[in-house]
Amino acid sequence: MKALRFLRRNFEHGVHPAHHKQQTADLPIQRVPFGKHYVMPLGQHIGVPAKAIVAAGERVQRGQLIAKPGGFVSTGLHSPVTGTVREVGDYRGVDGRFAPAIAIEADPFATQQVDASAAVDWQSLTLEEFIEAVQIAGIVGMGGAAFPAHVKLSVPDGIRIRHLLINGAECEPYLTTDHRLMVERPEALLEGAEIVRQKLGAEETVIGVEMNKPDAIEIIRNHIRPGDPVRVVPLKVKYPQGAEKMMIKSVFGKEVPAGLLPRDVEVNVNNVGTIVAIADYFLRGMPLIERVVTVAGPGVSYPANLIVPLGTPVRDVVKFCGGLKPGSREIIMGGPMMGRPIASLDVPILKGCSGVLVFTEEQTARRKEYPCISCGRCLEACPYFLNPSRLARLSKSRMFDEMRAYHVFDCVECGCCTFACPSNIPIVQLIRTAKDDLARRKEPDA
Amino acid sequence: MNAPTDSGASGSMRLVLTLAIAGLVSGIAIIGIYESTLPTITANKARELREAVFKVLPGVSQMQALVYRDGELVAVDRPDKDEPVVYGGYDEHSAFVGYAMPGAGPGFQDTIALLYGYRPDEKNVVGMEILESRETPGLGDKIYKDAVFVSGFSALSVEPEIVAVKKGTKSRPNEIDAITGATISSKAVVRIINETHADWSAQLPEPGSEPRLEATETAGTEADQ
Amino acid sequence: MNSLLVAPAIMVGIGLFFGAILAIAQRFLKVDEDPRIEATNNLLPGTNCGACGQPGCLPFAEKLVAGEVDPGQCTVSTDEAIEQIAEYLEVDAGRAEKLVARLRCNGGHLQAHQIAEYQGFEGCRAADIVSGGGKGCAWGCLGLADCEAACTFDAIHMNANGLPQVDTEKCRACPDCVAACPRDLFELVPLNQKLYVQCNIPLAGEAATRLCKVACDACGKCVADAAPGLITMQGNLPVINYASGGEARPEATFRCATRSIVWLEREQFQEQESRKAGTA
Amino acid sequence: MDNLLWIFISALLVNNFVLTYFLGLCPFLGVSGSLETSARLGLATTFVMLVTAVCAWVLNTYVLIHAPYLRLICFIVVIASTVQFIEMLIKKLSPALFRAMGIFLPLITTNCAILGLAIFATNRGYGFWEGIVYALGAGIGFTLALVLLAGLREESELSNIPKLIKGTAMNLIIAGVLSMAFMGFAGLFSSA
Amino acid sequence: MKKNEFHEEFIKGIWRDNPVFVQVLGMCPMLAVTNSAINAIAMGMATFFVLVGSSFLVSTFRHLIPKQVRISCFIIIIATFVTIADYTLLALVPAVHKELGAFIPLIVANCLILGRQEAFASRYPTKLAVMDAMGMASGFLLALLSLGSVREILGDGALFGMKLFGENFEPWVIMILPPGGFLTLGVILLFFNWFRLKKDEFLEDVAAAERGGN
Amino acid sequence: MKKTDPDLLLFHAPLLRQGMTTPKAMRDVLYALAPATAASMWFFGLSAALILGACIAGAVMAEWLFASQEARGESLRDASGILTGLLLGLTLPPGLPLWMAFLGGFVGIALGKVIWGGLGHNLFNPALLGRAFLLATFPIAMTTWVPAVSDGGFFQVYAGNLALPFMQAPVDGVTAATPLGMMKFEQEVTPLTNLMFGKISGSLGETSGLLLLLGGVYLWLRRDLDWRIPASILLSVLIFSAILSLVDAVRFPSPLFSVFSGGLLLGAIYMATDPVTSPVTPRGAWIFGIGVGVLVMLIRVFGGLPEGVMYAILLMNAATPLIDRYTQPRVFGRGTDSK
Repeated sequence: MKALRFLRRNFEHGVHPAHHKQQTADLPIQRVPFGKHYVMPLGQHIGVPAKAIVAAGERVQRGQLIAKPGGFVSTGLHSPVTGTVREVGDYRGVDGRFAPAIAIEADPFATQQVDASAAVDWQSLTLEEFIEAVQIAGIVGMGGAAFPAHVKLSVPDGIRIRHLLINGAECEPYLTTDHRLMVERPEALLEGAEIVRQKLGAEETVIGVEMNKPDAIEIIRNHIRPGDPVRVVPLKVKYPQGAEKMMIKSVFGKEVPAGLLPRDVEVNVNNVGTIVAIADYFLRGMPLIERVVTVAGPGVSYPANLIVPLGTPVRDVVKFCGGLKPGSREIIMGGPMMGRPIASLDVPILKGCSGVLVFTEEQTARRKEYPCISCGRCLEACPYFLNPSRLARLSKSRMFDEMRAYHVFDCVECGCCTFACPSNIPIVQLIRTAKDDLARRKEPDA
Repeated sequence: MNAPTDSGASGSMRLVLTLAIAGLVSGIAIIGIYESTLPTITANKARELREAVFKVLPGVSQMQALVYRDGELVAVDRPDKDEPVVYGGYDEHSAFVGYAMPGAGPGFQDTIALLYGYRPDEKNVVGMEILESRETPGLGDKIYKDAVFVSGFSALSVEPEIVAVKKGTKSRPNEIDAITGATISSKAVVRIINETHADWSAQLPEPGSEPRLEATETAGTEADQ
Repeated sequence: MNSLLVAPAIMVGIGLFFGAILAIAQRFLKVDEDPRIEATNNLLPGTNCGACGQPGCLPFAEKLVAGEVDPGQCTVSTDEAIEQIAEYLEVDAGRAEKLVARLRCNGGHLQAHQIAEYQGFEGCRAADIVSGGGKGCAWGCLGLADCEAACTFDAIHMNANGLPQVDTEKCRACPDCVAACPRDLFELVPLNQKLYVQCNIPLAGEAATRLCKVACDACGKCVADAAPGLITMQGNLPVINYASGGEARPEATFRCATRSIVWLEREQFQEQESRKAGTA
Repeated sequence: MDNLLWIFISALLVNNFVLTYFLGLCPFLGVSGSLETSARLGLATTFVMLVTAVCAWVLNTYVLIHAPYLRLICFIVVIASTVQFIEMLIKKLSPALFRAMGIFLPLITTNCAILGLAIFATNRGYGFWEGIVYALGAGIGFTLALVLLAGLREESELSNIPKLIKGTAMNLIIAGVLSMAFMGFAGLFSSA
Repeated sequence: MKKNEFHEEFIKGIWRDNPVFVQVLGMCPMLAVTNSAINAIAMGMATFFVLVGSSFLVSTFRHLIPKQVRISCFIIIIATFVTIADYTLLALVPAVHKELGAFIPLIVANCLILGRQEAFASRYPTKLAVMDAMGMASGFLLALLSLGSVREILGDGALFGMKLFGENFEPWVIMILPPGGFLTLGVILLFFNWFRLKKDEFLEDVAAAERGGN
Repeated sequence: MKKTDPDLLLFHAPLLRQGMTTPKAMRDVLYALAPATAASMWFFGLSAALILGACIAGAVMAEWLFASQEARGESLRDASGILTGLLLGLTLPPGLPLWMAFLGGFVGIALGKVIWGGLGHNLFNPALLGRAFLLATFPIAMTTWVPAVSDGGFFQVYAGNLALPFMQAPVDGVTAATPLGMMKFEQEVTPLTNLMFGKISGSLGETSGLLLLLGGVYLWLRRDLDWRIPASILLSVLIFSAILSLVDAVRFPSPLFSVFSGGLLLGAIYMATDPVTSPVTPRGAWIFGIGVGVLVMLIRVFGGLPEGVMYAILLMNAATPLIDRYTQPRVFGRGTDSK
């Protein structure tokens, strides 16, 4: 029975959106030319914002540390360009709110080279030093959540990690960043994986890739040296295959208990991009100052996979891709299922931003919302087996407290329910609304 | 509100006394109304019963209550509580005509109580009256509103037992046409009569040896007042 | 059998028997509890009808004492009895000042512009999580009426400018709207405190006024015009400290270019309200 | 045996106390707002009904044959006192049980379903066991109706029922529909 | 002034605080016996008698009854009156009594009656208490009658037993069945709500107009 | 702000949707019912069309009358009112006066839908509510069955149909008992082929079992239907009646007879599966279906009525909130303790 499940390489429920990846899947990664203005928000990751260590007017080098971690769950920040700090002040971020950020004016005459000699000999580092290095390097989960990588790598005593799972599922439609990284930089991926595996003391590295990327599977397999404890596991194409716990279920057949982490089932999961970033830091001395972004969607003139320095305004990225087509209405940071719409083109690209997707009126035409007829399609879709229909109804009636009993906090907002809903009810939004309210009202007690 | 503080023996006594006095007064009041209405109520009840008996036993003008005691059917003045009773019907010459037998049982909605007339000499049911029922208005209530159905009980053999058949298919003397759409209610009436009859059949004396009418107990005299 | 004697005898017997049992039971089975519950219970009708939604009068009294329900929820009692209960229970809770909910924002549709169009569930908190709902000012009122829905006293209605109009008569200063507002714009303020800051933007100068016409640009004129110490600037916003001893007077608002500090007579958004009444 | 079954089913479904006799409507409409309260109230009512059936039988057999005219007053006084006594007893002996059930007892005392049970059982001349079964059926039937209504009401809280209808009017209409659905049980087991 | 007060106590029970439509009390008899107008009136009259009688007694002896046993005393008083009503009806109109069946004794458990004793009769002088009781009972009677009439007209095509629409009328049987009771009362309450809403709106409009005028 | 930027839209992710929408699902049910509707006209002629029309008119009228101004067009467009009317019509006897059919549609929508706040909020199936109302209100007319049109052709209209509003239907010459009625009261079994192909008397839509099944298969293929509900209803009826016929094959009907007679197929496939009024959880659907099946057999075999599908579904509708509440799915990563 267990063996059978292993063969299925699957998790239960989920949905099958059209993947729309053909636009960019075969386009090699390009580098965006440097622009003029860069805005580096201090809180680009989950956790405490970083602390700026530069002041207005100061000259900074590309790759120079400009903000120190503000605590344990916090990372360092490096200047994406060589230039001058214009201001440390409030700027609008992806969430529409203003937050402290370091605005840098790039020096148009600088070479924008990173000093490769800054590479670190990772083998000589103790585990603590290694983790601290990852923290200073500013490396966060690049799949979208932007959870500081070093926190994930710090395994408490008594817990043993046996499997390093590298997430190359990239189940979100449109996005092809991980895909391209796997195709173009398989060595870096395998090098990074080896660093992390050795530091964690894991037995093997498993790379999970959805079966719609046969080229990536092929190339990585070709690069694995015989005898290396690395294997590639092709996964069924299904959303959200790339969600950590879903992938663990698919690959190892284990269910991570609610409220616990992958490490509790002896697994450490990292995104392809994160692993590459670790390799880049330790082998090439480059901290996290740029990332691969897929610019795609029906509203983009020339879709592309781009290396973009962090802090680049969306405006510049879009401009490089030929500007917006007429009728473009909505710009999403991240994937179409879980990404965040942005309110302004001045919002910068952040560490967790894997895609800039532009949708036109056609996709965003106001969808008529019908009453919930409890058809149960959302229940069949929810990979966490929640009851989204009830959660949405409770949220609409503002009965947020009652939603706890329906495990509202187990929801990962993957969007399957909303995708499946024939009545066009914004279920995820309603659930997030409730979570927001509950989280805020909890504060006075704490 | 200061009750908790002075809840001594005297306080309790007062409570008990108040209740006792209230009970006393109320008891007197109730007994008063009871005594003053009792004759009328008794008379009403007797009249109702008499009318029902006379209705289900055509040709009867006198009646008496009969109970089964010590192996025989005897006339009684007032049957004990919970004692099964039938009413003997007699014509104006005090000759026995038949029994009026009360029966009850579950109907479609609730208990149906009825009275039917039975002539042992003919082994026939000669009349039926529903005393109490909560059958569906318009349907089940036809068991007493539908004249055809009710008149079906005016000559109905109980040998071997009464059978309700689909309307219009009555072919034997022990068959009765059920009411269309109220089959359950019609069948319930038939079943009640059958069951009552089965209960009593062993206890009824041979035809011709029924208890005589005890002159002092004619129900007729009371109602004439 | 002489029924004339039986009836009273039975009645007296029953009365005595149960009276005695209950009296004894009360003595020996008494359980200590809050005496106020007993007293409140005595003020209630004792019909145990359950119309209040509680399983009976005593549980209702317990909830009353615990402050979980209003006396008025008893539909059987007379008004006087309800008042009596309220008086009895609220002896120590006499609140002298009437508080009302005030909104720390004056930027309705006309003053604060949208930078993007929001589409989705009509609610402030729901909109707020979608990149701030598209309103340029990330601190101001979203105008999607979460507070109106949250108000149990029907005291809040959205006005034509998309701002919540608090009916000071109906407002009971419960914190429902304070909790409902995702931007924490509501606060409970004494009705007779008339000097009020209607802005929540922590930006200064043009950065603030670019977002909203009536934003406080932190110019500081109100601080200068008010009694010394009454108003201080904290985080680019004026903060009024009534405890400072300085008298609050309308003069402090006179030089405010953006009308972000105001002198309230009664309702907060007076001009809209009077216009509405005029057209009705 | 058949008779007992029919008495039980009849009181439980066919002639449900609330839905066809309209007994116990006050708590039915008042307390059915929350499911948990309803279930507890229902159980407590069933318990009191059982006690009442016993009381009624004792009264009928030993006291009221001497004075039938005191039936009503005896029933109500005895039931009220007995329940009050039990309430005190529970409160003293098991505060937990009291919280779960006991607080409903006073409400039940003046509930017409209880008195109705005693009166109906007497009118139909039920014996001891018949009375017990009848009480059980009536109590469970009451609980069933109460719990169903509570479930429906809790669910309808999430609906946008027009303001005009919300409240008692809505509850009555729901009860009417329930009552209509219960008509399907008419005649159940009566022909068995 | 005094007269007005009596008047007021009487009127409020009929309309403003109508026990059925506004306070939603006494539902059991309300629904159980209103399948015809005659039954409704009989029940209403019985309730009237019990309510007024017990209010009179309770109010008269209100100072003599100790607090702790007041409920028991009320119940005894009410039960006595109910028994009286029961036997009187049985003697005078046995047919109606048969229809009402067990619901006459159940008047005892009508929360309206006990409620009025507790809320009013035990606190106010006799005259006021009687006025209040009469008002409440009249309101109750009115409600019973309106419900009974609607149900009889639709359910039987008749009023007070007189056929209204000729022989061919198809009766709405549900109306005299239990569900009809619930549904009819629900719909009547709906109309009541609607009426009150309209009234409030009207008053608000008037108020707004006055404000606008000033 | 620079005017060159497009006016960006903020719409919460996910942006992608699958194609199905609620009105489409409603229309699917209408399509699925088309064969059975056509069959009803084949068997009962113009009367069938008139009754269905009257029901739909009543339903739509109620929708229109009570809907708020802005919702008016919407509630008509989503086809749910028409569906309710059609379903109700299919459960009515062919000889029913038209005014009653109209009233049924009206009451079904008014009491079954409007007062709950419209589509998606009702807790009882409106069509069945309308029918229950009619059955309780006009018990005679609702249980008077006429045989299918014989030779009169399509345009023959039953005399009962044309009764004046509020007036009784004239007594029709020929009446016929339904297969269930014959089974219950006369112990007469109707051949299975007649049940499947419709040579029986009964309500408009229940006569042809095969066509109903056909529609069900269509809905299942379109994924508009929770297969668990009809499956569990039919299974439990099959098992229940199999046990009974083992006990006494004469008194109790055979399993296939139970499934194909009366409104069971119509109810199981089209009414019980009404998503609004049935449990949303998979386990709940099973419990719901089994409950309906058991209640149907209980009422049919032990109750006073020949048919119990309507009551069974309504009763389980009433229990749906409870079922839903206690059958919440097990949440990922949680044991079976989840509520």
